[in-house]
Amino acid sequence: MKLKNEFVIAIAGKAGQGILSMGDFIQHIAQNVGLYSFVWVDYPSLIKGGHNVVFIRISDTPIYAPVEQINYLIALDAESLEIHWDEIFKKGVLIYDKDIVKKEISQKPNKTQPFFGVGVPFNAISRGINKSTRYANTVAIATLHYVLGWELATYAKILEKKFKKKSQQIVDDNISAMKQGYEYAEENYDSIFTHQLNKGQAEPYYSIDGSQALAFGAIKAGVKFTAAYPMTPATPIFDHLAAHSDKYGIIAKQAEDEISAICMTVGASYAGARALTMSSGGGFSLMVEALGLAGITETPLVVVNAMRGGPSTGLPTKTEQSDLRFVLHASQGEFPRVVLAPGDSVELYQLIQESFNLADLYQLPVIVLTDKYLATSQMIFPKDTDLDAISVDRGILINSQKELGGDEKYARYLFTKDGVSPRALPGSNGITFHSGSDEHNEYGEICEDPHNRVKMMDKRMRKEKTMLPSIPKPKIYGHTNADITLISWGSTKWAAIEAIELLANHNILANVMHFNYIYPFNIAKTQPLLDKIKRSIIIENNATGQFAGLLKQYFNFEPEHSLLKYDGHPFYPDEIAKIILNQMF
Amino acid sequence: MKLKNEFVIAIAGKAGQGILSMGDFIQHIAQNVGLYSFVWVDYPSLIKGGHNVVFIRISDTPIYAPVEQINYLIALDAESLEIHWDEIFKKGVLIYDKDIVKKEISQKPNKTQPFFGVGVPFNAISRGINKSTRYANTVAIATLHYVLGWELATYAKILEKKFKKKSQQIVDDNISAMKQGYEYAEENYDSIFTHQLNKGQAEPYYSIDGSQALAFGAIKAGVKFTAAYPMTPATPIFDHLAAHSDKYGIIAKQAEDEISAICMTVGASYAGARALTMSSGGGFSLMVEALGLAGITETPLVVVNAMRGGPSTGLPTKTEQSDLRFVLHASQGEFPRVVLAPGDSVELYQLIQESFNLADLYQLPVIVLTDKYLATSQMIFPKDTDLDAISVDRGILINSQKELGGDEKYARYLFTKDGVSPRALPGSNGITFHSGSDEHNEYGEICEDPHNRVKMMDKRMRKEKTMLPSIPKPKIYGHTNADITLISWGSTKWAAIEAIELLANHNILANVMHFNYIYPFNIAKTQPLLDKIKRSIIIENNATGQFAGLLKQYFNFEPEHSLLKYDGHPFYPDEIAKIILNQMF
Amino acid sequence: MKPKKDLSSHYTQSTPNWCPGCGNYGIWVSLKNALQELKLPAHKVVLVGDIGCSGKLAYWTDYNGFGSLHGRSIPIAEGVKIANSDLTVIVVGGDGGLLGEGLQHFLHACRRNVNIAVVLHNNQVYGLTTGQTSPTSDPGYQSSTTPEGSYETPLNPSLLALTAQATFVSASFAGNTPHLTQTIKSAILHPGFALVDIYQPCVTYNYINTYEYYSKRVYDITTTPYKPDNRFRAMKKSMEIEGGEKFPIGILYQDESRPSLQDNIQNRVAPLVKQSINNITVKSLFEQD
Amino acid sequence: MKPKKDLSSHYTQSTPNWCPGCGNYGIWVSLKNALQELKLPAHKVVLVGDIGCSGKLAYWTDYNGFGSLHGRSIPIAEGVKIANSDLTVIVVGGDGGLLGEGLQHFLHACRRNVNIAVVLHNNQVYGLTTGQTSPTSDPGYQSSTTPEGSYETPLNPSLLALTAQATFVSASFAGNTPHLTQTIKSAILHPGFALVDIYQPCVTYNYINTYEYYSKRVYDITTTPYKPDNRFRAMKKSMEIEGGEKFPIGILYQDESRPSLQDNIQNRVAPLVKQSINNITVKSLFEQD
Ligand SMILES: Cc1ncc(C[n+]2csc(CCOP(=O)(O)OP(=O)(O)O)c2C)c(N)n1
Ligand SMILES: Cc1ncc(C[n+]2csc(CCOP(=O)(O)OP(=O)(O)O)c2C)c(N)n1
Ligand code: SF4
Ligand code: SF4
Ligand SMILES: [Mg+2]
Ligand SMILES: [Mg+2]
Repeated sequence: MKLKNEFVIAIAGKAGQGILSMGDFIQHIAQNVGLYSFVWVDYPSLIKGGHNVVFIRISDTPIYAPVEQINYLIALDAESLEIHWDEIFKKGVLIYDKDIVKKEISQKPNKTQPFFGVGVPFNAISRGINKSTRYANTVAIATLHYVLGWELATYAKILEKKFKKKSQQIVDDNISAMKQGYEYAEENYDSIFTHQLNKGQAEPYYSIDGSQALAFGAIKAGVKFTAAYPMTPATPIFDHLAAHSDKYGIIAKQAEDEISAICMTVGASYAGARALTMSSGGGFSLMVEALGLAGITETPLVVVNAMRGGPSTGLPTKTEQSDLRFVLHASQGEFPRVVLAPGDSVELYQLIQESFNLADLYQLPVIVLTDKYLATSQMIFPKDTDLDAISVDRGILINSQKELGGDEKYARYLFTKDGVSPRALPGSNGITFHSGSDEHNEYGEICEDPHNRVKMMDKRMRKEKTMLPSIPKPKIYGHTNADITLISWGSTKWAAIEAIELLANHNILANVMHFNYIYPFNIAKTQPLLDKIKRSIIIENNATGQFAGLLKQYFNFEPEHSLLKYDGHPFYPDEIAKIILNQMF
Repeated sequence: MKLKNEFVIAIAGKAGQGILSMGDFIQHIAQNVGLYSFVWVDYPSLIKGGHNVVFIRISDTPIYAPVEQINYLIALDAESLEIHWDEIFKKGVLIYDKDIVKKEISQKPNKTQPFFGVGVPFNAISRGINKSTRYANTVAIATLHYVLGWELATYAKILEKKFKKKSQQIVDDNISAMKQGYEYAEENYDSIFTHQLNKGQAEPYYSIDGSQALAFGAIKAGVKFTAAYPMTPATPIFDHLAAHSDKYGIIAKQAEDEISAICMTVGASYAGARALTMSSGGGFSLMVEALGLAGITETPLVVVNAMRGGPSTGLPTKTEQSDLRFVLHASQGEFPRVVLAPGDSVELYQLIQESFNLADLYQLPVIVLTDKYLATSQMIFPKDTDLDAISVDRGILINSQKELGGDEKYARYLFTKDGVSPRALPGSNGITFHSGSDEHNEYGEICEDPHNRVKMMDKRMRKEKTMLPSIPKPKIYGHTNADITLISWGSTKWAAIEAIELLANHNILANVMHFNYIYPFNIAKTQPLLDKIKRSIIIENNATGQFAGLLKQYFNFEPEHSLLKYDGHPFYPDEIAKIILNQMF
Repeated sequence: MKPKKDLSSHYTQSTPNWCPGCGNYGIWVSLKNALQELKLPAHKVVLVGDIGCSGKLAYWTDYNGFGSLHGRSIPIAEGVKIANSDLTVIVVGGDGGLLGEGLQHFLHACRRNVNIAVVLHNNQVYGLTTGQTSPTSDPGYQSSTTPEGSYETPLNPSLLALTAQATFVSASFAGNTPHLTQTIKSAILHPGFALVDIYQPCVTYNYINTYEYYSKRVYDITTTPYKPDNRFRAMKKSMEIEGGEKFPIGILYQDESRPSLQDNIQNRVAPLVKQSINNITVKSLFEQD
Repeated sequence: MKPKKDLSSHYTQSTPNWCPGCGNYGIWVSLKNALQELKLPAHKVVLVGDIGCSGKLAYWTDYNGFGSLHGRSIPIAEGVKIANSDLTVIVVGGDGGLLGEGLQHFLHACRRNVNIAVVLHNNQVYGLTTGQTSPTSDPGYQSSTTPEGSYETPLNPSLLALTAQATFVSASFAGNTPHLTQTIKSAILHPGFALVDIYQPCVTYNYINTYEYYSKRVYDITTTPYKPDNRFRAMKKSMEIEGGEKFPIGILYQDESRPSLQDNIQNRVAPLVKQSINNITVKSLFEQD
């Protein structure tokens, strides 16, 4: 598939070889010279060793998705070379350590080796500097600079900035490692500029991953309490909240298990603090019972489920969208809930804030679905995004008997037209009240009266209708009446959107209908959009087409084609385009 | 609505007043004189006091459902009288204790009191016998005998049989209490035989409740291990297994929580014992994670969820069918599972056996849905039912390296056409193997290879297709091409079937399509049946029409009308008929 | 204030409906007395009830009550207390919920030294589910789930709490309301996690551990030279019950020196519910990256 | 027997991949030695692995291995053992799984005296999830989840087990494989629940509790007059570690007299997996009603 003015650098090696920080350096450099970047990672579920890769996609036009291509491979071990040999693009470049890779690599491409080879003794040079391999990665990045035709100034600045806190010595050693690496490459290899992409005019952006976007949004929304039990890939969200807890007055408590985590969260929310808990599917499984507690006690609750490959322990470090139906129906009995699935960093930042508002306004649990891919990918977050666009709305809160007006005894579960009962917090002056998980009357007293039961169920369920005005319709990206509509939800958003352009190259007019408000559906606003679709394909990171099932059940809509992926990896725009071209046109 | 030759006796009082054993006596008497009986109970979630009722429906034709009528009320306290005053049928009879009920009750019906009144000093007579109120209930039942025109012989025999183990004194006291009660009524009231129903030719039957039927079926299926944590209304199943554990070589272990219960069960099943765990929705919530463990390790597992009013603690002693979608999607990720919902005692006895076979044959979790109504109602179980109709089928089991034929290393997760891998048990001679919750290769080794992942997912999911031949289509009761089809699932079966006759009285030709195999659907066999339906109404004990949602999603079928009940009570045939008559014809 | 609208029906559990003679009445009275004597304003007290006969107490006082989940009352109470430290947070629950279903929460709350009082209605049986064997049931205890008699050794709540380094560990008896009232008061006043393990007769299901049984065996440790200032000695004392003959009641152990969860967090963050959340700025978070 | 088909790929974890120098290697070697020396036929041994670096061990021997769930290895092992008492069932898991997520199972298995051996890889940290604070982390331990340092007092595994009346309680050190091998052997041979609490250096995340740290502090109690025959004395001994200076290793307590779960059930019920289930008759159950 034809290349835009962009390329992908892959750094491959073992966990512990520092490839993540190399990725950061390269991303920073690109950003500094005005280029767009998108960074994603692939690693196994073990601590040291294994095969880890960080991909840095760089372009002079905005990019928001991973692509299946390697233009430049920095191989930190011999194994990486084996694994990726066939993936390195024609005319791509392999950058490797002469002393580590025993295999014969030729400088120029040939039949058996379709790419260039640039071998530099990363470790030897480093040892030359301080008898350790500590600076080998710096040498490798410098080599990349030579290959890309980038000048070293920016890199030097960043090294300076990064290490001067530590010591000037370390800065100097890095600089000399950088210089020596560059010079070695320069002396031994003629320049190969496969890409003339050394600067750009990128609109200013932050490069943050989904966990940061979500954590920052939660902080903005005023989260004051979070409890969680470690679980990949949800933990980073908690870590960010913990890291900033003192500054923002947050208590971040590691609990003894996920049951405790969600129960503490419900308790804190009942007491009036905006509270959040998060886990992946396995931990969410243990939160199921307390989800229902929030439902019947009408306690606002926000839960993030960062999905990974299932079932059970499954693929702990791989991505998947297979918990949709699970979270939608989790817990016994019936109560209203909201399920959201943000599709990128900006949506993560904003929808987590909306989640807290929805939870407060309608006094119910809100589940935010994200996944390993979103959690760990560094995405473009435009600097001109209005960080204060969403203001806090806590809904009806009674703070004292006075506010009740009159001397009526406060009824926590007052029957109201819209199903939302004015909420008081424990500690409110002159007010005491009961609430609980048993079916109850308006005063929260245990009540098994069949008539009260029906009224109370209806009151709770009514909230699903009441909130509909707050539920937007799916967003359309691309031509409004395209020949084919790609339906995405959550993290498949941008792979689908980028496919539009690839399809355009084949004169196919495509657009994307993206769902990030999953449940409840605003059927009135959504049905017409679905009815307008000419041809369609749905794109889901799961094996059973869970979202398609919802479209069938709620809209009687059946996509013509369904593209399901469940090998643990995210979608690539070109694989989507290929399938559409091969199977639908 | 017109009465069949049948009537309902209600015994109302406080928990602790022994109304359940009164119900047993009356049921036994009816059965002994050749009448059919159906017994159901209604009680609150507290130990002593509260308002408890046991209903005994008696008829000379088979009956399988509760009805909303009271012909004879035995009121053990004044409150019961208040509560049921308006429910006692015209020309019905109120039987009460003169000394307890202060209210003026007339012997003959009148405007304010449409029923007869028969007051007998239950307690006084008892005290006369041994200075305690111990025999008051015997007096009450004797009074009922007079009112019904039943002779005392059978009752006397049963009292004799029941109490002679204890002491002859107790037998004699009971007999004299019986006689005195009868004589008192005889002397003070002229006979009112509203029903001439004192004997019948009922086909021999056992009167057992759903918990017994399920426990007996499990024992028949060879359950050897069960672990559970107490939870209404599931506990009685465990209790029956525990009670018979020595005789049948079963270990019944009360666990520290439901997580332990299901994990022990998975462990026992992995080791080769047929194992069962059970709970209600709240406990099932805690079992969700381990359900996925059984799914990915392909360990046979049978879980019973005895549903009750939700959400959360909800209505602990009331009935509901609101966990269907929950159990269908419970646990993260995707794996095949079976969901069954028996509709009466015979189905409970048989489908629990099928569950063990399905779990073994396809190496997956099977969830059996029952509910408080089924668990506690004493239903007719015809004596001519073939108790040995279903034979044990454990599927492919390898017991030694020899059986493998050759010296191939055993692979627990061998890729096979039908997705079922030959299963060996730990301890099999010469065989050792690995299995676990991480995604794995054929040998059960942790494997994150994307190609293996897809193959292994497909292998597991394939079992859903492989089992289809074992999945029957829904059963039709009544005329094959009726004007209207009542769709029932699980416990709504008989209320629907009995409604057919009530509708026939209004010249409406109705039939019932009953689903007890819920998932996976045998679409090929089922779609044609649904397509043939003229008009339809679906009957569900929940608020959101969960099964209707499945019919929409899987069959694009929408019932014309949906009758939902979620006040904690089961359906009555006449309320179903009424709704159909009023709203559909 | 006006009384509640009359919603009472035969189906509403507005007032205590424990079995006549149940030990929970004694706990109910003692807890209310303790709170009254402490003069705590009703709106500043939250009772978090577990699910069980015991936990229903949370619905039956004029203080705030939250009926939670079986076994989960402790973590919920922790969340309430952490969010609003002005509240006095008390857990009322049973031996099944707190030592069976939720044992892990009980022990981790001890080591966390979170500022809540746990009132353990220890009737050595599962009451509300009609009498099954509980984690504290005596060896050999027979019930529908253990017809052959339980062969698991009972858990010792006080010893467990001490093992997990709880800073206030006490025992009392539902049949001795003055003593129980005093003990609950001390527990509420304790700056940290406080356990009150209460011997509570279940008159309906437990025919072994009756009022008479306990009355014969309990003794007030303040009538002995015992001092509650040594954890190891407290362990030894708490183990007396394992013989089944002597049940020491009173404060077995108290350590006010160990910092509570409150002490550990209050110097770092302002009370959570008091913070304004309307105009929080996060730009710096984006920038620092 | 033929070797496995070669399914190995860069993505298959067929052999141990713990970090170089990880204490788990010492445990792995010791466990295999113990089993070999006991001459147990491979097919009669089941290792139930928890989820964590530690639990992966279950995948990496030639014995049967079942990789279970985080925190749930113990109840699963109980089920396996109860179903087939011929099997030797061993749990391998970490401090996070066994004392955090699954603490309740650990303690109830102790009182149940179920015949399994629990090999606790106690590295005082959550390894596989990259270094978070665990229930046994030292006070003040800093990690991404406790940047301010943990202020919860650590749990004491041996003391907890003794509190819950475990009948075999021992400690050892991953850096002393001969001692560890011996201890694991004794645990496996013990007729009842057996705990081996192993100090296991996590070289990647735990920079405090290192080989050196432990080597300096552990001492073999058999070199002292200590006798493991008194539960209360064992408690005192187990509490030595709380000072952070002395770590007694060896068998702290053993009681072979208390009937195990096996003893309690085998006289009532034939081994479960040995019973034929083909022609069970249940008519009598229907009749007796
Ligand atoms: C998750 C869950 N499991 C089980 C139950 C059923 N249940 C309700 S109360 C109870 C036990 C009550 O025993 P205890 O905690 O000692 O309280 P008590 O009634 O004795 O005061 C159980 C098992 C439940 N409500 N939720
Ligand atoms: C229910 C659940 N929660 C959380 C996790 C994530 N998780 C995997 S390993 C682990 C902790 C590992 O710590 P430990 O048990 O001490 O084992 P170690 O890695 O230190 O050997 C956690 C929290 C999980 N797999 N399942
Ligand atoms: S069952 Fe026992 S604990 Fe429950 S209320 Fe009755 S006496 Fe009290
Ligand atoms: S992280 Fe720690 S425990 Fe896990 S393998 Fe590495 S060194 Fe061992
Ligand atoms: Mg109790
Ligand atoms: Mg650990």
